[in-house]
Amino acid sequence: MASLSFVNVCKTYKNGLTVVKDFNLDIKDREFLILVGPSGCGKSMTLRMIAGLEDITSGELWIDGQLMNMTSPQSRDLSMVFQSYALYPHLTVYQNMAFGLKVHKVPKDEIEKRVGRAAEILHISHLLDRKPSALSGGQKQRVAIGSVIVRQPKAYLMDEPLSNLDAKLRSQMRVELAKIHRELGATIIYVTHDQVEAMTLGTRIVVMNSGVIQQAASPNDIYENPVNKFVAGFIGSPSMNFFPVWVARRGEKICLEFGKNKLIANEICSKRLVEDGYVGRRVYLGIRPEDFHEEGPEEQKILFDVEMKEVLGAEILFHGRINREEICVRLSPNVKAEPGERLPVYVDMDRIKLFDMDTEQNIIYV
Amino acid sequence: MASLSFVNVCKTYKNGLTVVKDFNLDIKDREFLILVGPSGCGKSMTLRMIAGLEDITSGELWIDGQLMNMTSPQSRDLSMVFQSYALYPHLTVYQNMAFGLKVHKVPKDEIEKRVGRAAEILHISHLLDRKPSALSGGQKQRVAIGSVIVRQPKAYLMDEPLSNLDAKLRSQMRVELAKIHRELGATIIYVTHDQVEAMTLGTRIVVMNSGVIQQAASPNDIYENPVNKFVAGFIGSPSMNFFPVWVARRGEKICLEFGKNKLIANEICSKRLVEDGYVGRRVYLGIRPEDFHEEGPEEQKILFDVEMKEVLGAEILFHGRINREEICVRLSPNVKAEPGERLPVYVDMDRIKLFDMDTEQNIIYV
Amino acid sequence: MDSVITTAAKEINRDELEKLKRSATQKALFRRRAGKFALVIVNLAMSIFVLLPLLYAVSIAFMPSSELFTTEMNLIPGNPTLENFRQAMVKIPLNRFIVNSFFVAGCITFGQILSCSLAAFSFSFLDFKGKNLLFMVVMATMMIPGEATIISNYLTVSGLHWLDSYNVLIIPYLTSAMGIFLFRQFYKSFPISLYESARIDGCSNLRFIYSILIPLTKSAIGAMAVYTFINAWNMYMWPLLVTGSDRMRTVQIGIGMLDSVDSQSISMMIAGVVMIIIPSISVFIAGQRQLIRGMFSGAVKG
Amino acid sequence: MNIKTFVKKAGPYVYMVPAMAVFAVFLFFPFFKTIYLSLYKTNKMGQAKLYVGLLNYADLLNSPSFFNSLLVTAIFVVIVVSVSMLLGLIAAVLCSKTFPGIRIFSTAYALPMAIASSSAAMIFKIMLHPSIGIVNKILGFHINWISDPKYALACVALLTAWLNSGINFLYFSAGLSNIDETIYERASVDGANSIQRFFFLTLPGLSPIMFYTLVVNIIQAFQSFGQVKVLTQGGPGESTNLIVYSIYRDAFFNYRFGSAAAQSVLLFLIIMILTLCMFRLEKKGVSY
Amino acid sequence: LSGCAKQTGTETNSASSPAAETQTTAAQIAESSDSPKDTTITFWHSMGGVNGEAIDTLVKKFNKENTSGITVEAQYQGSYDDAINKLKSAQIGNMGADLVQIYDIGTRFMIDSGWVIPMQELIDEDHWDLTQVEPNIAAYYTVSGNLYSMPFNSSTPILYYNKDIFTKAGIADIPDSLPGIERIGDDLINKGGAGEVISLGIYGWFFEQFTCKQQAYYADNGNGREDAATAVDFDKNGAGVKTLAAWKDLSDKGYAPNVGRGGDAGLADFSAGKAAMTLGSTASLKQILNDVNGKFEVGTAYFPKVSDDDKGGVSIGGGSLWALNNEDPAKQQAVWKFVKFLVSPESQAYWNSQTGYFPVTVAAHNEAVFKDNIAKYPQFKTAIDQLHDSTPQSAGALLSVFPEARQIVETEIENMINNKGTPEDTVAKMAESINKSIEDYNLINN
Ligand SMILES: Nc1ncnc2c1ncn2[C@@H]1O[C@H](COP(=O)(O)OP(=O)(O)OP(=O)(O)O)[C@@H](O)[C@H]1O
Ligand SMILES: Nc1ncnc2c1ncn2[C@@H]1O[C@H](COP(=O)(O)OP(=O)(O)OP(=O)(O)O)[C@@H](O)[C@H]1O
Ligand SMILES: [Mg+2]
Ligand SMILES: [Mg+2]
Repeated sequence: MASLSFVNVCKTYKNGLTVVKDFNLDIKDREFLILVGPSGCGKSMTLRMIAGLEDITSGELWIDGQLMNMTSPQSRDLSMVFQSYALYPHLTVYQNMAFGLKVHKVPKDEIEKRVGRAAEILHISHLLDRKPSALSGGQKQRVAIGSVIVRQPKAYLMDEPLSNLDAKLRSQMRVELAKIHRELGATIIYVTHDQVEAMTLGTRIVVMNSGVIQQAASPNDIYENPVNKFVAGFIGSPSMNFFPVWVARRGEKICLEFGKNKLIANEICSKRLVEDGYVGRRVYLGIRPEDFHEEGPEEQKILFDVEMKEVLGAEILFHGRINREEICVRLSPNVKAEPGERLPVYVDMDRIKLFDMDTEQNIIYV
Repeated sequence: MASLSFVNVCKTYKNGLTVVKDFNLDIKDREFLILVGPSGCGKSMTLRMIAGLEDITSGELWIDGQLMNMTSPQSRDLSMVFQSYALYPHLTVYQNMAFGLKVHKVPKDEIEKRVGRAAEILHISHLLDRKPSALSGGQKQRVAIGSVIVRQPKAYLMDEPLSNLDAKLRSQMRVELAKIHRELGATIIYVTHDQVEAMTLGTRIVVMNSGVIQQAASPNDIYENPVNKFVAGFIGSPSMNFFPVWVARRGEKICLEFGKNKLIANEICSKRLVEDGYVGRRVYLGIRPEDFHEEGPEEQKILFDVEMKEVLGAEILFHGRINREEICVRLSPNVKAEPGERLPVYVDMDRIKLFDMDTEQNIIYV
Repeated sequence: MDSVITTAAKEINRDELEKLKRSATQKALFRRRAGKFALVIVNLAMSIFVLLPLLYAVSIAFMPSSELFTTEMNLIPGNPTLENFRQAMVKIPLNRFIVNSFFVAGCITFGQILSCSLAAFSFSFLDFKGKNLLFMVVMATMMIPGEATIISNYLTVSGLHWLDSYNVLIIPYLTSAMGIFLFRQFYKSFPISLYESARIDGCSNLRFIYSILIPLTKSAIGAMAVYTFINAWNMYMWPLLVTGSDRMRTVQIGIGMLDSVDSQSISMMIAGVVMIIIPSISVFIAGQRQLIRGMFSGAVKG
Repeated sequence: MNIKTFVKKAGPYVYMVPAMAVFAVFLFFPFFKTIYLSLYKTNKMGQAKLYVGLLNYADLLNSPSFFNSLLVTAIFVVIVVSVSMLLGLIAAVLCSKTFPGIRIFSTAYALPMAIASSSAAMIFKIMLHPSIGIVNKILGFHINWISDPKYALACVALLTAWLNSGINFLYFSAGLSNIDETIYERASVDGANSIQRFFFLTLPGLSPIMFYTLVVNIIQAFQSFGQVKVLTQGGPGESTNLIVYSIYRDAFFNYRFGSAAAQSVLLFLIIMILTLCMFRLEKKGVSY
Repeated sequence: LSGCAKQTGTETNSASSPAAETQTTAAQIAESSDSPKDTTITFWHSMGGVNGEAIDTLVKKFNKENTSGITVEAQYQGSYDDAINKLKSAQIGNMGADLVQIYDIGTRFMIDSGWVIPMQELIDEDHWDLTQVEPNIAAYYTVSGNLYSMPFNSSTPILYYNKDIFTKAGIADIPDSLPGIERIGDDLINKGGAGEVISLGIYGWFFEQFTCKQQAYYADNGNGREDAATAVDFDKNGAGVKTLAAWKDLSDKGYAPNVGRGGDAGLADFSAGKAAMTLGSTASLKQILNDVNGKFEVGTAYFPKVSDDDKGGVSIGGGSLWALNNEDPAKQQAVWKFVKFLVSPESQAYWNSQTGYFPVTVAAHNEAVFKDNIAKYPQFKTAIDQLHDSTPQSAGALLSVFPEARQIVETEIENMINNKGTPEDTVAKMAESINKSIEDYNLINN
């Protein structure tokens, strides 16, 4: 398995468009790295550069201590699930999965064994003789995964490999991928839009935006300690609510005020705000939907107007407004509010985030 | 807009494979119908039959009171997002989106207006001059959605239209789709794997398995009252836990026993079990992960061995076993158990489901 | 779960509905069949139009020559005869010629497909300096009139002592700009991600060409192979110039040998023409399988 | 430059070696010789004898006969290319959907290419014969097709178009088979009827191959020759004296290799310029 | 004499004091008797179809019967044009034949080329009796008293007519001139029911024959026989205009519609029974009879004169055999032996019977095969008579650029028939173009 290292990697298109900017990242051996970011931010491009499918405009890419910028894809010994599957239309599912092994001159019975096993894992054993054109979308995607996991390359690159699978299969696949990672000690670089995948699978998450790395950290860290407003808003679903608030000193307490609502900051926050001179200025307050509770002390209460209610089985999402700011609140199904009502909710002040108005950096990031 | 009706529709492939079996469904005008089911169960095929891309082997398809089996796709006045996008590679994004309007001879400025609006909604205004080959996966998908929503056909067919979008964009798109549905009064038939989409968008959900409709009902109904074990297990993520249990009479109470665990059924359950003669027989007990609590009465307690812990930000998933049965429990982040520990959890007995051992039908389905 | 339609349907009685349904289906089926039928008719007309000269040639080949020289209508031979074919067979060693032609044309076809697909692969999948220039050079070769090079080429091959051998018939034709160009155009619409996928799978370029590219561009190769084969089959000037003996000669020269300056027997010549078309037709029919629709369907998303 | 970079840089050229080697020996070398010859007057054996500079070219550009050849060739090319491409395209579209007998029909459409141009010319010569020819008999005309300057060129051109339609059919069929089926599906759901699908999808989808066919057809039409030799020998008058035939005549009959070489070079230039123009157009008109 | 003739002269001189000559011959004979299996000679010909078959038979016969171990490899080299072109390239590229068959109009080119051994040398060496060869045929290939090549397949043009039509029209006298044809034209059409009077292919050879018929020269320098021609003569001596005027007359009156270019262009109309007459080579006789297949009776007559008082004859066409100088005396001897065999009465009689070409040796007339053939095809008698009635003076022109000249003549006649000019203009244009070619040719090649 392999470690990878990006040094100032940039990718610019002929038309001057820069898709990946100044990318610096070390990926350790056996890491399960998750790449996330909004659609079009350059995730696939990054994978493609690692694979050698795109020339690196500037910067260096090292794999296992070797400079790889000029190495051809087939000499890199990687393996990739394409976002677009890229199955060979003239080969059967079996042949598709066996192709990479055949190219590497793996003996026939070994191929058979590995493909058989992969097909079982992916529940596609009954499809082995079909051509891709006779498969459903999810089945194609599983074949694409299959042709990757049969191999044991230096690193696996996976571009949204589970996007077309149903929830159940997806969670099974998650388990299988985790197993592969554990058992083979594989280095995996994984692009996904699924928050659950990102949070559960990865040893580290890299959040990108417009080709720039925003934060690279463990899932928990990313969730608890987003480096800036973008990361905070991007990770977590439904995403964090942001309000511009005034930081005001009310007696001993530091208050966060917006409209008629006043929240009293906890100690750590207060300290930071005072130290960094935010008192009297406006900052962004970020509260995740699940950090609202039905009950709590009065000083954490805010009122909001319910506009819509989404019942999700285990919980209810209330969409509404506080002073024209849209807000989403996640409460337990016991709460019986209807659209049109004004609902009091209580903010878990230990879990709020605060961001600078201009730089959008997290103020209390530790 | 249109109403649709399937009467005994079957689809059999030349090789004898039946992909859709005896499909009976009425879709009312303005309905937002969600099709869900495991990968390969025939969802796309159903959409394709509606669109006229696949011949219906037997049965009838009515649209707005007219038999449509033999009508050619272009006369059906529908509009479809393909799972594989199916963008025209030689046209720009703008032209792709304008195509359907152009063939319907919509005036040029009207086309421009509608495409412009759709592009804005989908955040692809800056890509209008590109060819699909220069787009990222999610951007392609948005173009595919765009070329559908610019039109006002009898019904919209959408095959996993949001699968390659990030969570944030996806929730924005959800809102937009809901708006389109509301404003245009459109009939929408929508395939998805995303539980959230299914639960929030649809006025009705149809759960399919191997080409057969399992249940067609409102999202809430499907969640609360799954008709059988399959639906119960399929809807909800992480999915419901199932244990085979003995139904035993212990004094006045009806008990559900498995291993050393004993749960006392509530009144309704008990009544049904007794009436239907399940006492002394085995049934499946189904409990959703979120129906476990950290605290509760002793008679609802079961013990399970934690094997894995997934921290998802707002909650924690514990994976483990009760008597060799795998189980997944969703608890609040306050619970501080680690893998290897034995954790007591309390079952919300009002929310359990019971399924017949043989037919797998829900016993207390109302 | 009753909708408007089914309730409405229930109101009219079921028989009537069945009838309605059947008639609708029948109408649609009829329309479909009529469409197919029309297609066949149009095709029939078109193919007769295209084939007329050939059919007429076949008909002439069966005519005694006296029947040809008449001002009356003579579409179909009145007294069909095989004499013309027999004569043609007797006059020239056609078998040997056909074997030669087959061998030569086969080698040329194979060689061209190989060299052209390699070069076209490089032109469309790889990036290198001077690509456009080089491509223009290749294109330019197509524009050099054959008459302008034939004499020099003759001198070249005679200098190499290749005259009157298979070498001389085959080697100068082992590649063609047209083939390179054709393949390049086809590769343009080839889903690039398949190439990428193969490369990541550790596939070398050569392997990609033979296990992915060639199977997937069968239709282009089919067209090209048929064309090359038939062109090679139909070569006249060059084989005439560089071969001397009947051992090496090819079928077109055979046709020439049926043509005698002062006493042309047209029907016999046509019989010869018809006879040598037959092998080329068989090649075509064999190659036709490749022209299947929808090669790339379902390969990639988007 | 280290080895890896070198291999990466050299790789693309390696694939060209077989093709380029053959080109160099059998096309470029003789063509340069041709250019050389075009500056000379040659003796009856085609050997350069007398250096005349550009005189051969000057002679050509002053000769009405050469301009006649150009004009005739231009008309010929236009007829041949348009008719043969149209025939091929119609045939390919007719055969793009399966129906009973498709094999037979598609064989029929491709068949003209199986005939050598001179053989085809022989067949046409009989068919077009004013008194025994089947064409006059069927149509009831008494037209002297190939000896009448009004018709001769059209006849030769149509014969050539017929011959070329076979391969065009194959090219177009192959091109059709390369268009992804799903975009047709989407278009039909979008409400496009078959005519719209043809114009909006099929034609653009065919455009790379259409471009190829156009270029190749033009080049080939410029170079067709066997049929003229058999059918009209450039006559009546000079009404079918295509450039290549004129080159052939000068080189092989008239002992004027110099002039033939000059004509070859000019022909080359004409085709070259045309092709360059077409490649310019490709950038604009051809999708993908 | 031309420089080329001189050149060949010197070549022979170098080896030709009589003593030396006999020596060489002796040595050669010795050599060939030592190793009789040695010599293989290559014979290039342009005979396709029936004719090619006949050649193959003759060659096979020779290979079997000759005792000096000579093997002849006969190789078909395409049409006359193709063959001469191939010879050109082959001579540059040194892959040669030993004996080639070249058409009549290639004669001057071959003489000038310097590649050949004049047949006369071989004849002289062997003291072969040249008078065996039909003098009117030999005359064509004789320049300054030297026979350069051995005539082999010779023919003359004759007039073919449809006896049935003539009988129906009540015409007994077969016309012997173009005006004569014109006179009976209406009768043939109206009474005889002919579709056209004469199907007259536009063929340069006919034009040359019409010139011969007028006893006029086609080219200067004694028809190109005393020295290489420097210009055409038919424009100056009026023969061209006369011919074309008569031709155009026929065509204008609709008696001779345009049936296309080439020697065989007119045959189809005739064979189909549409045309009452046609002009064609004697060698076409068999095919015509075959094509007509008894639909009507075919008659033959002399090639028509241009005006009634012309006194000339016809010249021959076809091909002859040229020995190439490969500087190998053994091969030369073998070639000569083979040529002798080919022109032997026996071979010629066979040749004539198979192909319809004249027997070039007079003695062939005594062969039974020949007699049988004449009996079977009495029409052929006309051709023989016509040839005998002709004189060596009508031998016809030699011109280095003959192939081109023919093309020019045909093109211009075609133009004239299509009403693009008077006969005078036409002749002037012909002369101008041909003279220019001659000039060019002489400039470069001498
Ligand atoms: N040409 C074919 N021949 C045979 N079976 C086919 C063919 N095309 C599709 N199938 C099968 O039909 C079934 C239904 O396919 P469909 O595309 O409708 O699945 P789906 O429900 O959309 O699945 P997914 O969620 O994976 O897209 C699949 O099991 C597939 O394998
Ligand atoms: N050929 C091209 N020319 C110009 N820009 C391109 C080209 N190909 C891709 N891009 C742009 O590069 C950016 C990055 O693309 P990439 O495929 O890496 O996105 P992504 O992060 O994978 O997005 P998604 O989640 O939608 O797949 C996109 O904005 C895309 O529009
Ligand atoms: Mg991507
Ligand atoms: Mg699907």
